[in-house]
Amino acid sequence: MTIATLPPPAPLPAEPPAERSNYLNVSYGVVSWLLTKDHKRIAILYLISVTAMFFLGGAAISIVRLHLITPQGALVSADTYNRLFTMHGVIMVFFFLVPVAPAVLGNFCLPLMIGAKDLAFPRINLLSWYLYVVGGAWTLYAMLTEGVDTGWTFYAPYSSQATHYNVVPTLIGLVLAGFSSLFTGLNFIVTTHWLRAPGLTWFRLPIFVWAMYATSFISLLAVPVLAMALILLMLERLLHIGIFDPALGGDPLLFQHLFWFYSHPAVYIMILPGMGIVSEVIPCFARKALFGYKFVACSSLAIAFLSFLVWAHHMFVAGITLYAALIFSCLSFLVAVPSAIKVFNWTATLYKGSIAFETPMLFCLGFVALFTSGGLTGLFLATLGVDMHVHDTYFVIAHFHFIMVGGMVMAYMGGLHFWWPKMTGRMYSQWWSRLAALIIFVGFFLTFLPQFVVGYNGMPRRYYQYVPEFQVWNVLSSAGASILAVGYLLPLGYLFYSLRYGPRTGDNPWGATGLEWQTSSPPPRDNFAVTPTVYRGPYEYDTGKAQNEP
Amino acid sequence: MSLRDTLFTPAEQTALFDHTFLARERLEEQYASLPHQSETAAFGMWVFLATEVMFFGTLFLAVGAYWCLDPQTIELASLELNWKIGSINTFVLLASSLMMVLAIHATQLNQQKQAYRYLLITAGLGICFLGFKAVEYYIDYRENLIPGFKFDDAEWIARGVDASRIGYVKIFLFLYWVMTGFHALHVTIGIIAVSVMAVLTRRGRYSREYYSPLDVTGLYWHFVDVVWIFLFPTLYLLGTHTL
Amino acid sequence: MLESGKSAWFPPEGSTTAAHVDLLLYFLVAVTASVGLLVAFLMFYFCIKYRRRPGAGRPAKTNASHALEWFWTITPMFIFAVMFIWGAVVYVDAYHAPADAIPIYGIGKQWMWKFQHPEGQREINTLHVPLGRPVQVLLTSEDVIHSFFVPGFRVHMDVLPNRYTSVWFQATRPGDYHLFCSQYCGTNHAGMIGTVVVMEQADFENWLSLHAEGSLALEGRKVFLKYRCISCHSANSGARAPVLEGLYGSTARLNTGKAVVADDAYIRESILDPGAKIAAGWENIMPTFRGQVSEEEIYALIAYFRSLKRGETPRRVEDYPPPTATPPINTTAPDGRASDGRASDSKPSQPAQP
Amino acid sequence: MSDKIVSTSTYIAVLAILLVLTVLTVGVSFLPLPPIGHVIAGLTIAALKASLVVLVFMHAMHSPRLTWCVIVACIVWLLIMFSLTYSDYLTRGSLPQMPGH
Repeated sequence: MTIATLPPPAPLPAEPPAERSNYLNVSYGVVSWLLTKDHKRIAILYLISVTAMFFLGGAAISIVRLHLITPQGALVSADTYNRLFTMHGVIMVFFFLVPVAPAVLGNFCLPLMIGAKDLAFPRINLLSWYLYVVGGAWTLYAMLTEGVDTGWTFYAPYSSQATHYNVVPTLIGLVLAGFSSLFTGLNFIVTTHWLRAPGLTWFRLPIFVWAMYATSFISLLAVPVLAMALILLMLERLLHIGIFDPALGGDPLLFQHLFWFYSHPAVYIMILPGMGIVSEVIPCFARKALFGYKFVACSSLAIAFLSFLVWAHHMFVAGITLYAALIFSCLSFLVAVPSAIKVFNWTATLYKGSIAFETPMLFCLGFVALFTSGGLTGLFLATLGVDMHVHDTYFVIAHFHFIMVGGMVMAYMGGLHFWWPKMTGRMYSQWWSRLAALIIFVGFFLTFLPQFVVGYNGMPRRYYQYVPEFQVWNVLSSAGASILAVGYLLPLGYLFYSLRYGPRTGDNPWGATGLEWQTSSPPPRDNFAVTPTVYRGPYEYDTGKAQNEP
Repeated sequence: MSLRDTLFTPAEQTALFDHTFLARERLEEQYASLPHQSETAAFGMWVFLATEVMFFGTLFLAVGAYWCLDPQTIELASLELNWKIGSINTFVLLASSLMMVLAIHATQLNQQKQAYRYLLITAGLGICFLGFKAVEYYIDYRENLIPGFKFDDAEWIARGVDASRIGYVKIFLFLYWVMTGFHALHVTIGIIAVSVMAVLTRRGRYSREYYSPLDVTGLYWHFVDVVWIFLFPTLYLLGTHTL
Repeated sequence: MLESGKSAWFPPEGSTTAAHVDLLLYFLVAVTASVGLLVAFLMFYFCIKYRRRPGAGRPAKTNASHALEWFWTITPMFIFAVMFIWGAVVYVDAYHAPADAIPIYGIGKQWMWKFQHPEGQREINTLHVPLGRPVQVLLTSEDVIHSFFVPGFRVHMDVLPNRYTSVWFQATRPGDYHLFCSQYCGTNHAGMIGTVVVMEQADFENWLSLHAEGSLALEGRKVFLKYRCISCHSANSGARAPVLEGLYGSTARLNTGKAVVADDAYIRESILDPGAKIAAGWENIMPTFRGQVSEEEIYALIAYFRSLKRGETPRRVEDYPPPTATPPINTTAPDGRASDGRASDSKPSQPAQP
Repeated sequence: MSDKIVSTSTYIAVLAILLVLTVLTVGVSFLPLPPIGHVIAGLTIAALKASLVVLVFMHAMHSPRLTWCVIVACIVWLLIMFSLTYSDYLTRGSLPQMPGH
């Protein structure tokens, strides 16, 4: 059996495409979209709203980076600066990174990957989009009128004392968005358990499904804690009863405990789907089965579990006791083990493969490089002796941007480019998209590598002005950020262009073996004409047989 | 011609009702059979309740943290809560749980009329709970137990609380209001759900073959009971040994 | 940093802790860089070597190796164990100040740093410390959470309201070092910066004497008289409260039967929250001084108790300080327990009823 | 949802036990135990009552293993949250903040 250069033999559309019924043309009109319970349409709704949020958050940080070109601050006042970085953090974390992969790619692909007609609770799925939109609108209103300057971490007592800011409306928005991700998680867990196609055993599930399952698990158990912490903070602000404010008898560390009980696992809500995407893309373009499938699958669950045991490594110098610090440092190292397992397995998957460098693959290789760098620098932060120096400096900023932006956004772009033909039935420009991948990769390194140096030199985060000797690094970082901005704007152009002018693809342009590729592109409203039966694991690229081929 | 046909053209009907939120089929297309759908719904409810456990668990954690920091003051504050009404309410909720489970039992035996009656009693006991709760809240109001609204530091100093520790009293009472408030909210939602189930049961919607919504409502109602079972000793019984 | 010969790559190594942290950093960089480069090299090599060639067949399946999987699951754990232990050693070392550390009293507030030396010198946004001697900075905040961060010393500690935290360091190189607030504290967070000036011992002594203001302990003595603490905590045998001579650093027995070390946090709590820990044998009759006494006054009181030796409690009738005398400054940890055998406490109370 | 039908008398017996346990928990709370004793007693009885409700009224006893997984998971997660948070609270004040200690 041979394969030629990509794209592999794609059957030219024999029939006029308009006659083929798919989820996009089954009904028309705004109402049919806004009331839909089709997971694919809800995914598209999310795609639009999440993209809008991404560019809003990006706009805020562009101003911040521009401002930091000179030590005194070039553009805005201190107050505006504080509102801008808060806006960036809140939007990017709660309205982009947390929902992006589950709500867009997970929503679209998960039922297709397990051979289901829809999620278990489609109405709840629609509800969670509305919660997202209302929460987002509410937060944006709060941000754009009076603004919030607490940072996305909302540390008490500052957040309960800062007088003239829209803290409460922002918190309401976040609680709503939290419930949105909670309901998505609930749907995914139930769907994965109950709606798998016949023959699709747990160890035949694609890693992306495992990752979604682990992600949902975290959402379900962590979001309620955050919601309650934020509600208590809100009540403290409104009623002036100190649950966290020491001036009123409260303990500010309780807020930090509750906040990080959610927000550390939330880091894995953000990155686990990325790991899932990469585990789909690399085997497909290397034409190899994923190396160590079971280890990769189980490490997803291990990450989900261990991520709950490490939250106080955000608090090593916050005034927790020595005992607590030692316990949490020790546990923090443990969570690095399953991540390391994944990286080694992805690398081993490439061995003796037949590697093609299509755009999704470029993004995913970029992901592995950036995620590895981010993960390794995470070890510095788990090490007590180093964390006590670099805590709350740009070193931390650089570290988590390597994970979340370098890692997650790269993986998301990889996933979006991988499944774009599936979602739209059209192919984007290979030349432009490869260029975008390259620009993002280079821009990213240029933006965030200098921040490690300036962080170890001692530049604290959230500074609107800084001492002159940090300038060279900040200028480099800002230069990188402008390249990065170009990289993020490019896909907006060519993907839009492809919607209308891109060539139609076949059902399976990449020759992938997963179930989602075995139906037409774009998929019909019911996903599969006949519920498929699964005979094999997800990555049998040596034979090229799809999961539903006997 | 139905109302639907008079109002909308066929194309509009497709857009509005096919595959949308408004579509109404008993067996949704993604399920193989009604039992499959029922099992999934019950499991979904269990998972949802797990998130509720974490939601309330956070509040218990907060009470525990402040108890660790100052047990004596928390005990004094707890003593002012009305443990008698709390106990009565425990009985009421436990009894309502029995009624709920009997309603499901009757439905399993295809005795819809019985089930309807049990559901009404369940909802009635729920309302009874809220009634007692209202009385208790009123007494709390009279006794100045609402920090930030109606609260008197001097009374607490007279009760032997150090002036500098009144913050802990306020925090405990604040958590009391938040916890019982959220619980009462859950009871209210439960009462509405049980009432809807009662009406639907009376219309003969549920039988031995299919009673998934009733089952799911039952799970929710019992969970509200479980939360109260933990709330009761945590809030009301911390200080009674000093009496 | 500010000192000459600065490098844009690396912060100056200005304290004993800095040397430890940097050594640990080099180790971490070496380990992570070798792993990172290995992965990067392998990926790059595989990508080149196994790139898809026209007409190539489907690659054969590589059988996963369980031995390999377990190898790269277990090996990192050993490496991590080394990192954890080494990091913990450095951290624990930075946690415990040496016994002879000079106490400095620091307060963070939006958006400035205030420091007081035991000899009474007050500074704002600048801190002078001697070379080669351990210095412990006791920290509290008057409003929100701040963080005391001196990159040149690699020390970092959050500054919390209503609580004491502390850092210590021993400077190894004279010069000026940045002091940053690194916990976001509001509009002018970035303006909450200062300088730590490390001076040779002789220069430091000189500086101290040039800025002498009367010692902090003397200040504390005034506070002690101003709030009439003396009316209960007197040296008279019929006092209603424990004598505070030799209290600091001693082990105080409580009426709950527990014993606590009378450290800074204990003294502060006993002033603001007298009912929290009551010395064994005494009644809880002391009113709280919360809202009356400022954080700076509490610091002065602590410094005073630190220096208060046996037989030095002022007489009850004395209500103003003597004009010139300066109690000796005691910068080492005070010895001994409460002189009269009763576990001492800072709260006035009736003599225990038998 | 379980197909297993439990008899009415079981339900009524369970309610009776629950009521007795409620009386018991109130009674115990008046005993002169140390504060921690009351917390332990109160929570133990509450856990007993809650398990009765979950097992019998919520039919967990006859539910699939999956339901058990959910129950166990949420207990484990509560334990994680409580034990690790209290690893900070319960060790507070155990190390003096003075030089040399």
